[in-house]
Amino acid sequence: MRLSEIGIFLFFVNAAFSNNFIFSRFLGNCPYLGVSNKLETATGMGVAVVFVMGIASLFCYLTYEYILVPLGLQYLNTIAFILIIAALVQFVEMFMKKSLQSLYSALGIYLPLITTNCAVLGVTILNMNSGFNLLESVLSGVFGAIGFLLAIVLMAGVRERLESSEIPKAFKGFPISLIIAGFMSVAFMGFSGLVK
Amino acid sequence: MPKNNLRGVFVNGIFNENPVFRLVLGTCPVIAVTTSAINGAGMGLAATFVLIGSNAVISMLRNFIPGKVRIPAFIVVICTFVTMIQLLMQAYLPSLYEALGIFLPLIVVNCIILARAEAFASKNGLMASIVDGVGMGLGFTLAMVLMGTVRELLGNGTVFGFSLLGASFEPVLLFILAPGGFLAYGLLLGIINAISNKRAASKKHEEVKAA
Amino acid sequence: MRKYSFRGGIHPLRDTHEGKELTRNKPIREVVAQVVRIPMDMHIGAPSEPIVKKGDRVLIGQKIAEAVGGIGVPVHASVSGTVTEVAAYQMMHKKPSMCITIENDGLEEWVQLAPLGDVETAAADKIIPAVKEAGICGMGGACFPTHIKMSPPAGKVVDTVLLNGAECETFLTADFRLMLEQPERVVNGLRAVMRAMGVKRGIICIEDNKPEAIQAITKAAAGREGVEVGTLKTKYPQGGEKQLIYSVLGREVPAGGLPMDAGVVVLNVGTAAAIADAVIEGKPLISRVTTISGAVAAPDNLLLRIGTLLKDAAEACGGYAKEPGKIFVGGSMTGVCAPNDEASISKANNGLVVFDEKDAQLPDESSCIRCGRCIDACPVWLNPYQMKRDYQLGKLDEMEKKLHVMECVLCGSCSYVCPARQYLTPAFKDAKDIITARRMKQ
Amino acid sequence: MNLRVSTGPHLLTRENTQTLMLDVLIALAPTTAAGIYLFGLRAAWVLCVAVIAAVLSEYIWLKLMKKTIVIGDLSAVVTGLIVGLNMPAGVSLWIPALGSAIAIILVKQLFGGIGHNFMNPAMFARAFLLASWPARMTSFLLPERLLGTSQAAFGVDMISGATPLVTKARNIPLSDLLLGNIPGTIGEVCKVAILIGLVYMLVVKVVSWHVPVFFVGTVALMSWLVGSDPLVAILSGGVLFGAVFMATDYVTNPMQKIGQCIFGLGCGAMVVIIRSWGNYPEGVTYAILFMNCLTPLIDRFSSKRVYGMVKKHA
Repeated sequence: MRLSEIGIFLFFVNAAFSNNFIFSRFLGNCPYLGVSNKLETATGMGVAVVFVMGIASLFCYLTYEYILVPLGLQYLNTIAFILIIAALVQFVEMFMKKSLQSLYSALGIYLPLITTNCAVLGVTILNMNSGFNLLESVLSGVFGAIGFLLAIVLMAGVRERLESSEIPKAFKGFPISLIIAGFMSVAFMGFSGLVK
Repeated sequence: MPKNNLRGVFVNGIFNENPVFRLVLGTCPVIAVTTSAINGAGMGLAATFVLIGSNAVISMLRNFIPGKVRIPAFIVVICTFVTMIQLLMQAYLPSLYEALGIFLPLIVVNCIILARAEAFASKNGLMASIVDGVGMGLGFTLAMVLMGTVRELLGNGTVFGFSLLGASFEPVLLFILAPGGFLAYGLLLGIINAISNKRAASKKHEEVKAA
Repeated sequence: MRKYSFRGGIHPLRDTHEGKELTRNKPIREVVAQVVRIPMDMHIGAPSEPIVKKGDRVLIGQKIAEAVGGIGVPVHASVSGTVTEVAAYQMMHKKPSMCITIENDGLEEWVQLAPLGDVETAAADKIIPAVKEAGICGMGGACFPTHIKMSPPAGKVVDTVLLNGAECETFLTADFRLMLEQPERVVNGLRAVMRAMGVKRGIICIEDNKPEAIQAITKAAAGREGVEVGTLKTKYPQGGEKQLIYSVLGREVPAGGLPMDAGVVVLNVGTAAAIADAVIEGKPLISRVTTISGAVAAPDNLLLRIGTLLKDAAEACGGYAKEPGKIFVGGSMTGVCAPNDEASISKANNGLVVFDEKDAQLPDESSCIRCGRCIDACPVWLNPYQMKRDYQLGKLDEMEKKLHVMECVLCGSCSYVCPARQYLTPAFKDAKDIITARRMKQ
Repeated sequence: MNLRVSTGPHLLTRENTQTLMLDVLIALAPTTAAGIYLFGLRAAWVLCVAVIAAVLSEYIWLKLMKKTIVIGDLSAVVTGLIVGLNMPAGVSLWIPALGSAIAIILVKQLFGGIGHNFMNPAMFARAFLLASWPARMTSFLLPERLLGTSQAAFGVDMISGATPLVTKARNIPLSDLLLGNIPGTIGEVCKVAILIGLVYMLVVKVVSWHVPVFFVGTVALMSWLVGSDPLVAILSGGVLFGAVFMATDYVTNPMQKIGQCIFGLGCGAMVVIIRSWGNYPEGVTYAILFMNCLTPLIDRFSSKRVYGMVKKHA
C-alpha cells in the first residue's frame, strides 16, 4: 500500500487502525502488556515509542538504502537495524537529558525499554520489505506508533477501570490483559478492509 | 532460582520458569505465529537454536565482554545466530520461512533470549548455559506447540494438519484469527495459573498437616 | 412565575409527597415538657460554660450558660424550675455532651426581658448583640451561631439575605407551618437582619409544593422594604445553602468558602422568627417548632421547649406506634441518628422521625452497574461513582485533590438514587472526616 | 430499646438493579413479540435457548466460584435475550447457546461479574460468532408473515435473504422497513417495536436520550454526507436496535451525559465508515465494541466542573 496510491489519510488509517501494531501485526506486546496498568505511564510509553519509531524508520531507511544496498550487504539488515536502534535510543536519551529536561523526566524511563520493543525493529524491517521510500518509511513508523499509542492507552483505561473488580485470582495480571487485548482485537476487526 | 545441577537447570526452563507461561516473556511470536501447531514448533525450534547458540557464545565470552557494552555485545551475538537461522531456513524450509515472516528476524529482540543471556549465560559456565538454552528453548517450543495445537484444533479442527474432530465439527474460526491468539493465550495462561495455584495450595496444606 | 432551580438534585419519596402528608395539615401545638435536659454544645464552636449548679432555681429565659470563645452563644433556661443535675449525657455527637437538667415547676415564670422595640425602628447596631444574647444559632440544622453570620469581616460585601423556607428534607413540615401560621414573625426577622447588616435585598425562598406558605408570606411581606418572595422548584436539596444561592442568585459559593464569599447570608425561616422575638420582645431562644413523624401514633408539629427529651416528644404524639428500630432528628435524607430516646431536642432539631424495625433496615450493597444516576443527582456536580471507587481503593489523596470530595455536602442524594444500594454518602463522610483530621494535624 | 445508628439517607429509592433490568425486559417485549410473530416459532426457540443458556451459565459460574447467586437481578436474562435477538431466526440452536455462554462467562464473569465487564457481552458474543461462523450468522430468513411486497425487491428465496444493507436495495417500501418485513436478525427488523421500547425506557427514565439520539443522528447525517438515503441507513440493518438496546448498556457506556453524547457520536460515525468502506455490510457490532474500549477514557476525560470552583465574589 503505497502512499502515492491511497493518500496520506488512508495511509494513516491503514498503519494506525487496520493494521494496528498490536491487534493485527502482534508487535510490541511486551510493553503493551507490561506498561499498561496506569494511564500516565502508558501514555508516556506510547509517546516515547512514537518518537523513537519515527527516527528509527528514518535512520534505518538511510542506512539500508545508502550503505547496505550499495555494499551488497542486505543480509546484514537485522544486525544493522538493531544496532542503529540501540544507538539511537542511547543518543536520544543523552540528548534529552541535556537539552529537553522536561521531556526527559516524562519519557526518560521508557527509553531503555524501547530498545527491545519489537515494534521498533519490526517497523524498520516491514518498511524494508514493503520497499517504502523515505517519506513512506517515516510516516509508517510514526503512524504505526500512533496506533500503538492508541492501543496501549485504551488498554490502560480499561485496566484502571478494572482495578476494583474482583477478577478470578488465576486470571489477574497477564491473563486478563491478554483477554482484554483479544476483545479489543475483535473490536478492531471493524477496521479491516477500510484501506483496499 | 535455578538449582545448581544440570537437570534442575533443564527442568526449570520447561516448567518452573517456562518463558511463555510463567515468565510471560517474548509474547509477540506466541500470539502471532501459533495459528497452527507446525508453525509454533518451527518458531520454537528456531528460537531454541538461537538460544543455545547465544547462550554458549556469551558464556564463553563472559569474562571478555566489558560490563558497560555487554548489552550491545549480547545483541550482536544473538543477531548473528538469528541471521544464520534466517538464511538456513530460507534455503531449506522456504514455506516455514514464509509463514514465520517477520517474526524470524524479530527473535533478536525476543526478551527471553536477551534475558537468558543477561541472567544466566553471562554468569554461568558453558555446559550449564547450553543446558539452560536447551531447557528454555524446549520450554518455549512446548508452549508454542501447545498454543498452536489449541488454536489449530479449535480454529481448524486439525493438529499438525491431521483432522482430529471429525467432519461434523465446525471450526471456531476466530481462534486462528487475530483475536484468537490473545484469547487462547490469556485463557491458557489463566488455566495454567489456576492449576498451579491449586497445586501450591494443596502442597501448603500438606506441609501444614505434616507440621 | 419564575421557579428557581439548580443542576442536579433528586425528588425523594415522590410517591408519598416527600413523607410530608403525615403532618402537613397539623397546626403547631405547644407542648411543655416536665423535664428539660439542655446540652451546652447545641451550636458549632466551643460548648458554653454552665453558670448554674444543682439546686438553683431558674426562670424561663434566664441565662444558664455563658458563651465561650469567638463563635459561642449563651444558653437559656427553657422552663422555670429547679436545676436537678449538671452532667454529661450521650446526645447525637460522638462524645457525651455536658447538659443542664431542669425540672419544670409549672409556674411558667419569665425573667425580666429587655425588648428593642419594632424591627423597623430599633437601633440597628443593637440588633446583632441582641441576637447573640438571645443564644440564636442556625435552626435549619447547621447550628452555626447567627450573630457571626450577620457580622461579615471587613472587606466582605453582603448584598442579599436569603431566608431559607425551602424545607426540602423529607417528613419535615415545621418551617411550613411556621410560615403559614406566623408569617409576620418571619418577615420581621428578615427585616431585622437586613437593617442590622445594612442589606437592601431580602428574599424569602419557598418550594412550590407549599403554595399556602407562599401565599401567607407574600401577604405578610407586602409593603415591606426590600423583601421579596422567591418560588423554588421542589427538588432536594434545594434548601442546601450552596444550592439555594445558586438557584436564586446564580452565584456559586467558592470552594472552601462561606456564603458571604458570594455576597450572601442565608438564614432559616425559623431562625428569622427567633430573631424577631429577640428584637421585638427581647426573648431568648427557648423553644422551637419540630415535626414529630414516622412511627408515632399521631404525627404532629409541636412547639417544644429546647431540651425536651425525645421520648417525651414522642409521647406527646401518642407514643410509638411500633417498637422503634431507628430514631433520627431531621428528615430521612440527612437526619442524625439518636443513640437512644433520652437525647434531647436542641435548637437545630427541626424534626424527629421514628422508624420501626422494618424501615430501619438498610438493604445490602450490590455491585455498581454504572448507571450514572449518582452523577446526575449530585447537587455539587461531583462524581460519586469515582469517589466511591477511590475510597474503596484507599486513594484518599485522589479523592481530595482530583475529585474534590471536600466539596461534598453529604446531602445523601447519590445514596438515595443508587439502584445498587451502594453506601456512598457514608463513605464520603468517612473520607471527609479522615481528610479533615489530616489537615488539622498539619 | 435497640436503636440502629447509621449515616443518612435512611430511606432509599425503590428502584434497584432488578427493577431496572425488569424495565429493560419490558422494553424488549414488543421487539421480542414482533420477532416471534414475524419469524415464527423458530425465533421463539432461539430466544428461549439464548436466555436459558445465559442464566444457566451465570448460575454455574457463580456456584463454581462460590459467590452469591445473583441471578435474581435479571441481568443474565437481559443479556441472553439480547444475544438471542441478535441471531438470524433460522440459526442452529447451539449457536445462541454458545453465544450466551461466551457473553456471560467470558465477557462478564471473568471480569468480576455484573458491572465490571468493559464490553457489552451480547455484542462481543455476536462478534465472536460472526467471526467464527460467518455463514451461519448471516443466513437471514425473510419473515414468515407479511410476505409479498418486498420479496421482489430482494429477488431471493426465503432462506438466506441478504439484509437490505447487502443488496443495497432502494425500492423497499418504507412501511416494510418500519414493520420489519425485511430479512435480518430476530430483533433488529421491526423498527416500530424497537421505538416503542425506547419510548418506554425514556418514560420510566431507565435510559436517557443522549446515546440513542446521537448514535442514530450521526448515522443519518453521515449517511447523507456520503450520499446514501439517511432513512434507509437508519431503518435497514441493526442501527436502531443497537442504538436503543446495546449502546445504552449502563455498564459499558460512559456515565456522564457529555460522555454519552461522544459515545453515540463515535458509534454512529463508525457504523457509517464500516458500511461505506469496510469489509462488512453492517458495522453496528464493531462500532459499539470499539466505543466500549474507548469508554474508560471518555469517562476519565469528561469530568464536570465541581460546584464552587470559581473565583470569589468581590
